[in-house]
Amino acid sequence: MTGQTTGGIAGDTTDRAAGAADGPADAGPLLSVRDLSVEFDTRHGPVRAVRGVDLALRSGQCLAVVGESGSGKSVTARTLVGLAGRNATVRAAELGFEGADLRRNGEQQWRRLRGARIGFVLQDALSSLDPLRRVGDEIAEPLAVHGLLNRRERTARVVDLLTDVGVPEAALRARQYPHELSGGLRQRALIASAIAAGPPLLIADEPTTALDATVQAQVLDLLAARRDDGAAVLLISHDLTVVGRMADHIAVMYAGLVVEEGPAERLLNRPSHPYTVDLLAAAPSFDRAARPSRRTAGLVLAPPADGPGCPYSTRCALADSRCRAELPPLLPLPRKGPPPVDGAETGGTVRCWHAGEIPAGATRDDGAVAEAAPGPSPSEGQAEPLIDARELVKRFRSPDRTWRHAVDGVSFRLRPGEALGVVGESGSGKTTLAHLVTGMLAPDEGTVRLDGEAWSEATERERRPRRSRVQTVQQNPLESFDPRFSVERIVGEALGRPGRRAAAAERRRITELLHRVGLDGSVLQRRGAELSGGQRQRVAIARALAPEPEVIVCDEPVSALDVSVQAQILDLFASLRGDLGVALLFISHDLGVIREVCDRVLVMKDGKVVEEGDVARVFDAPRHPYTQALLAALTRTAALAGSSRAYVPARVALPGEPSGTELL
Amino acid sequence: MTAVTDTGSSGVAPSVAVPHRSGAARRVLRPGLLLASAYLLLVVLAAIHPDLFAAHPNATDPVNALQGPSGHHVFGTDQLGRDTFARVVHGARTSVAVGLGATALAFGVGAVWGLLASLGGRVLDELLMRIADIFLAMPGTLMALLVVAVLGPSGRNIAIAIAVSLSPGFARVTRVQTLVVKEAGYVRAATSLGVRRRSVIMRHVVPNVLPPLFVLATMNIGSCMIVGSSLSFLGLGPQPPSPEWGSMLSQAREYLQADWSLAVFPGIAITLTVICIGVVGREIQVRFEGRRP
Amino acid sequence: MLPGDPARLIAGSGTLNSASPQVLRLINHQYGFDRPLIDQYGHFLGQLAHGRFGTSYQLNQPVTKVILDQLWATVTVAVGAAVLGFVLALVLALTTAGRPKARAVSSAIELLLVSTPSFWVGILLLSLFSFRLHLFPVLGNEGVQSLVLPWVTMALPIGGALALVMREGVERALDEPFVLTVRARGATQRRVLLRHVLRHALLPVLTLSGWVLGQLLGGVVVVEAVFARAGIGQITLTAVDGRDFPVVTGVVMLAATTFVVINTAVDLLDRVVDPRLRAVAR
Amino acid sequence: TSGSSGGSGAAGSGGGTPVTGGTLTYAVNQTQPTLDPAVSPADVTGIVGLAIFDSLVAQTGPTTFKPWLAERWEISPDGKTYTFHLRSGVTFQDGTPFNAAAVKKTLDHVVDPATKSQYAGSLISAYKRSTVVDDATVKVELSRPFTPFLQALSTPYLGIQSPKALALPVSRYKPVGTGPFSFVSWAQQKNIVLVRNPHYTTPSPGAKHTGPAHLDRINIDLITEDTTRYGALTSHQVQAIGSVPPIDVKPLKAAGLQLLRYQAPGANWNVYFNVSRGVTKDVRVRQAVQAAVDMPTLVKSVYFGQYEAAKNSISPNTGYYDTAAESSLQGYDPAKANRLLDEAGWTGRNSQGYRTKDGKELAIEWPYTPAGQRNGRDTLAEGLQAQAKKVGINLKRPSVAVGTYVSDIQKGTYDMLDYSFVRADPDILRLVWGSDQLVSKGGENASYANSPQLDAWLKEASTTEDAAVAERDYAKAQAYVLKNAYLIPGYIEQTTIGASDKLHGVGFTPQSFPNFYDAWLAK
Ligand SMILES: Nc1ncnc2c1ncn2[C@@H]1O[C@H](COP(=O)(O)OP(=O)(O)OP(=O)(O)O)[C@@H](O)[C@H]1O
Ligand SMILES: Nc1ncnc2c1ncn2[C@@H]1O[C@H](COP(=O)(O)OP(=O)(O)OP(=O)(O)O)[C@@H](O)[C@H]1O
Ligand SMILES: [Mg+2]
Ligand SMILES: [Mg+2]
Repeated sequence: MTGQTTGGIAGDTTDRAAGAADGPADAGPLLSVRDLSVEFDTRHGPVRAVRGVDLALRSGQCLAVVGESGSGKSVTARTLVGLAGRNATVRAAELGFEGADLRRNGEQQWRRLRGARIGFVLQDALSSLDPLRRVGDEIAEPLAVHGLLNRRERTARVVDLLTDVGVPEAALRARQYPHELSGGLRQRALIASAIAAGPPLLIADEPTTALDATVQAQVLDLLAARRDDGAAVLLISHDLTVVGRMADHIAVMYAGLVVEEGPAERLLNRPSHPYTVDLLAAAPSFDRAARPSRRTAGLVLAPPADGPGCPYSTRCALADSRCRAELPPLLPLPRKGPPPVDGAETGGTVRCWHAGEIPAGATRDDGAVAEAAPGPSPSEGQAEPLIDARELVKRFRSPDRTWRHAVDGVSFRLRPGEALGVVGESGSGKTTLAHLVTGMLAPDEGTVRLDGEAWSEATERERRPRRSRVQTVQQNPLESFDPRFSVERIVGEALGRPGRRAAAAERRRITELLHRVGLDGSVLQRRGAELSGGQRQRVAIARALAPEPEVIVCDEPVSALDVSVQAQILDLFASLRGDLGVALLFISHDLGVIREVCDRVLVMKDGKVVEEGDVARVFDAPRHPYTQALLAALTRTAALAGSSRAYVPARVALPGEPSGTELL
Repeated sequence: MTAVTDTGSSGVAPSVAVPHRSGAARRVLRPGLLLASAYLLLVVLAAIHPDLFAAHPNATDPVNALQGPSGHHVFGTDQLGRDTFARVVHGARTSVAVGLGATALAFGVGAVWGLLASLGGRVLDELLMRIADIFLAMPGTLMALLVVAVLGPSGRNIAIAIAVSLSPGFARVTRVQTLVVKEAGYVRAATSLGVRRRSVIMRHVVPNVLPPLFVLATMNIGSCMIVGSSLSFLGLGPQPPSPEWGSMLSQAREYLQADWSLAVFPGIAITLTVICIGVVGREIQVRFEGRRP
Repeated sequence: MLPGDPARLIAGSGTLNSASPQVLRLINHQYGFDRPLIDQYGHFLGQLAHGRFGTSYQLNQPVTKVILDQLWATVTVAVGAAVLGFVLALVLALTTAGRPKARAVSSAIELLLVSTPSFWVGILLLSLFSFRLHLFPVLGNEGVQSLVLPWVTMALPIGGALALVMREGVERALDEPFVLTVRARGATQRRVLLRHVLRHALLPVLTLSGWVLGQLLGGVVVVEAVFARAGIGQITLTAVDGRDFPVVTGVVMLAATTFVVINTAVDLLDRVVDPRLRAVAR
Repeated sequence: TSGSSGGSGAAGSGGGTPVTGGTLTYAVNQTQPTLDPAVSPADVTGIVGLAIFDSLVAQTGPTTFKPWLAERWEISPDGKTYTFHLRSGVTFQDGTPFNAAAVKKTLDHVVDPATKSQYAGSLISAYKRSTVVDDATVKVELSRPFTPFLQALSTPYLGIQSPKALALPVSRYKPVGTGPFSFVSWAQQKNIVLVRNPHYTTPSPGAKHTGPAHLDRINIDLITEDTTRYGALTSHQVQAIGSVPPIDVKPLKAAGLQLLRYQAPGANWNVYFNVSRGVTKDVRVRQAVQAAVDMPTLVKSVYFGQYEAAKNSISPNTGYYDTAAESSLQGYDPAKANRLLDEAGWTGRNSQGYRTKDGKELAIEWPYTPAGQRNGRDTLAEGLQAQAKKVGINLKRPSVAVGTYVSDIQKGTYDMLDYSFVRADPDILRLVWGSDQLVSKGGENASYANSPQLDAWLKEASTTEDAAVAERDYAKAQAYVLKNAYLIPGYIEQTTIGASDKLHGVGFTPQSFPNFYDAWLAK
């Protein structure tokens, strides 16, 4: 399959890549980065996004970059294609690709690389397509830019590419405009565009966040096939399952630094840096409904340290005065402690004064931690439904002039304190359903009632006073921020005090909200475009919390968050439900997250609800073939990871629990 | 050392310290902004109190007509021996009033007009846009004639007349921009926050619609000053001999062969004013948008 | 209509009074000025509805013929100038967008162009290129040679204005997230600008076409006078000078029709340029 | 006593022998509604008409006429019947023979209401009928004695047209005469093309040569913009231009080009007081205004010394111009102006420094219509305003639309008015001052002069056959209006033509039209 994809387009690429794959020891790395740092100049002083990153990647290999949200992963990736940004200052001791020194690149050399030699999937799938051009033209652009294929061939190729990335009705989709596509479709279009010219290096920044398990598996297969064909893949992901499945090597970033690096198996199973340990521990597991919990309301992650010391020292249980005073260098992993279980699990570097003290192959915690109640599970009929959606139908017109049902007869009820999950195929109408519930779209048929009163049928004027009761976290948070607004104003507006500068009281409240979602004051004055993907998502969540709503409609609220932050956010949702009786309509592709957060779940396909019921029931005993397929795909991914890469998300306990959290 | 290229993408520097770029850029910008503000201040002063700078704009001295700039007459004299400098200074009031007044009025009326059309439902939209078409189709001078016929000739009415003929242009631009902006995610987001419609419009729609209007306004100020003069010529405004930049400029045409300075100084006055308003306006706009200058 | 006795206006343009009373009476009758005003107006509308604009008082020819005879000359000037102005704006806006220094210089020049009366531009161009350098002739409506200077004269202010608006749009679009992806595909700056960003900047520019048309109408009057060209502008001047109402009306109707046609076209084009506008229920 | 120049005031250094051939491109600043000289009043019609048409008689001096197409003529004793004996063997450019019928047809055409003549008709308002006596004799009857008749006939507006051409429908009108050039084409708003008439036999009495004209072709191009027209000449794209702005005269000469000029006859550009109404009814006020302004200096300054300040109401080129009358004009004397105003009771002053009487400001309304303000007159007026202000007079210049202007004039609701009236006949004085010529009655008397004494002199002068009587009467009239301050004399209108140094032999008719019959272009 991948052979077709690249064959004939960049033959020499494949050859060279294959050669590299044959003798990885002889050939130098395809990509080598040493001491890369990136600084942004903002109106409120410089932001040091990347502070000395080292990376190396060989053809035919996959390097995964994981790390804290906002740790500089995306910035690093953008820098590798020379697009750090207008206000960025980039420095590096070495920046080599295919033997050439990228530091000397002029705009022209960069251009020759981009798209042709380096394919790049940006994190912002939802706003990365030109809204005024057809999707097909966008996908074909690398081919056009680099003069590959003529116009007619390109059109045919676009359909192939879209099919490869799992887009049904590819020809039709190619003729649509981005705003007519669902998030997952846009993301796949973006991937198709990045691989169109068969580049020997593919950088994929969170490429599967908006994809359901089945499609995700398909896309990962595609990436794996590209890798097996000799292309190098730089994968940025917070999804450790994905990382575990794909990566040969993993680099862990924290606060602009690579804190640990090494072969995937070793790193996943025997993490050496306290942050890595924490990260792995926080991973949600589909198998277990609840993660080992720090589910205590008000517990949030401390921000990285500002000073000269180790940035993780603020959270680290092992931190001592040296950690706080002096930044540890990146050193080869000491071979202390008990010998590895198998020889492969060695190697790598770590940036920690205490690296040797971490017990290798730390204790696996097999569900020893008490399972926290998944929020109050209100029994049917006990409370009046807060949201009552009946037979909702929404149609859109497609380019072939036919009407298509995005939502087709969906009904559900949501009671106070309840969490209803919505899972389903990408493009199955989840976002549309969310829009119908929040009243941003009017249903073509059916009604939504809020607390017994007309909602979808009410006029906007009638809805407005009740708007604060229903809040939403949109799938594309960036789009939902006024480009002129700072974070302070964005959140401030939701407080009903939209002044340019908030009054002290408001500002305190805003800061508090941001803290709850794990952001510190440094983002207050930044605009949406200056935030990392995960930061945006959390700002959107903070905004949704601001008016103290009764219902929150969350459309992929944690898709861009690394697992540790994700855990914090999920805890937050749980406490909202438990303490305040907030109801959640929770859309996610991550079945683990759904399982953790929700009581009940709707499974959607083609606009219809194909299965509905208690989370446990549906996930443990799926009835509908689609649900079964979905779960099978998940299991397959996990199994793959488990077998070939020997990774099962592990719970690692550090000496001196509670691990890595501090009370704020 | 090109850590940053103009194309918006960033090159990569070797491990060498890179000077702060925007700091430098800011330093480059400052004097321009200062000069522009200073000039505008002078113009405003001249408009309020011209006698501060020069007196007797209408004192004729036919014997010394059309003298080029000299120590005695810094800007030279015109066809009747009047001091060009005094006339330029005294011309500021009418010119600025007409240029700024008409533009501001057209801006305001046009923006409201366009907003109403794009936000007020289909019937209103059709109605308002057809009216705009009719207005646009009427030759500007005819329009002005009508307005002045109704209101009587005066500087203020010139401004109104020009504004009337300009506002449909503003209305159309506003309308289209609004149509795009009102579908933007952030507008929906604000709506779903329960922000009042008026606040959504004032906070999100209007500010995002404004920038092209600002540009349109800046560029209109100059043309208003000129149009104002041709209306004066038609007898629809301040009459000669009261000085006014636009008519000074058009009168100078007759003396092209004899004395260039006659056209040069009022011309410079107009252009400088427009450019300075452009510079200061842009700064304000950028601040307002929270963008990097 | 302007005050004053129409017949007198038609007959008298020489000195104070020169037409004899019989002539005045005849004119009054021929143009129906002796009938009640309401009658006259009704008649006029009736004629208009039938596409008859009547006969020029001055030229003794049907207004339609008078206008049609001159239309082509004016259209070539106006359309050429509009195209040139647009191209000029494109070049200025695209080459200077996002470069603070170039933009500052360029927008100063554009503002200068916009605020310079076109008669000045025309005269300066003529003096330099025709009188001094003998590159282009003053006389003669024929050939591209004689069109160059009029085109440039009219195009400069239009180009300046459009450039200002277009650059603003380009800069805003360059800030949008999708531009990063486009660059990541290896698109050249030119491609980014022409294929992607330009379209975003086109919307406000398109909306300005009504303004451009107004500029053109005003411009032809000046340009035709300065460059001694025949055309609608000259007819209009003569007609306005001589109170030739049927011709004035004809010209106004022509302008109005053009405005309506162009604005309608622009409304449609808007939706071609921005597919998101199609979704907006209109 | 008559002013300068008679016949065709030849201009252009006539050096060398005429060369035959070449195309003259002459740029004018004025267009015309139609080529028919019987209809259009435009100057350019006169110029074109002069090339295409010959007239019955030729004016050779302010008051002298010579035969042209008419060999001779008789005037009946009552002055009401003119009998013209025509030349024979003359043909029109279209081959039609020239005869009495053609003359009758032309004159009838001029006065036919259907022609809608805007000027020519008014020149012969006394015309009653023509009778063809025989092929070579035509008798013209007038409704009243009318001495300006011959002068009128001598203008190109009454050039004799081919009856065949006149018989065509109006829409297909082509000017066809017996003149030295025949009409080829006319592009409205653009140009008129004429070619030499090879069969030309009837040059006017003042002509320098006989037979066909020297030039092959004349293009009369329309260039309305002064600067462009001037530039077209200096860059040799045209050989001659009309209406050279005074400011361009010096550079034009400096560029080695010729300036041909001819002072127009008739009423100068003057500022007339409305003598029968408002504050200007008071002669002291009128005299005060006269004394307050320094017209000669202003004229010199505004027109760069190119226009001559007038010292009389009419131009020296007009018949019976009286130099002695010039002394009746008082000069610039602000002190006297102040004294006169004090005497007249305008002793108060208001906040703006204008004089008042019984709380009323001394304001003088001088309306204008922008379209009429060519040629620096607005500047001149601004100068007058400034000077008047110095003695406390508020010269107000409301700008009004043409329509309002015309009706204002007819109602006489103004205090001052400015205009000029070119006419090569002393009868102009009667047209301007005669009480039977009030503008309200369709005449040209815009100052509403209504003096029985003036009327008597002017009437006698226009009807008498005795030149001495006429001279005496006209002189008295000229002095009277100056002494009584009926007007402020302005400047003498002139035709100014800029021409290439290659152009020779251009003449001027007494009406100040350029005549290209004798013109030739050096190689
Ligand atoms: N244009 C910019 N201007 C200023 N700061 C920026 C800009 N872009 C990114 N940053 C900041 O740089 C830091 C690193 O951002 P980056 O996008 O690389 O994070 P990330 O690791 O990709 O996080 P996530 O997983 O949330 O996407 C963040 O703190 C972010 O706010
Ligand atoms: N404005 C629109 N015009 C046309 N079609 C649309 C429009 N909005 C959505 N659709 C279509 O409706 C279907 C459902 O879209 P929706 O965004 O609800 O999917 P989703 O379930 O949220 O998918 P994802 O998980 O990928 O975000 C898709 O096929 C999409 O292409
Ligand atoms: Mg990121
Ligand atoms: Mg979605």
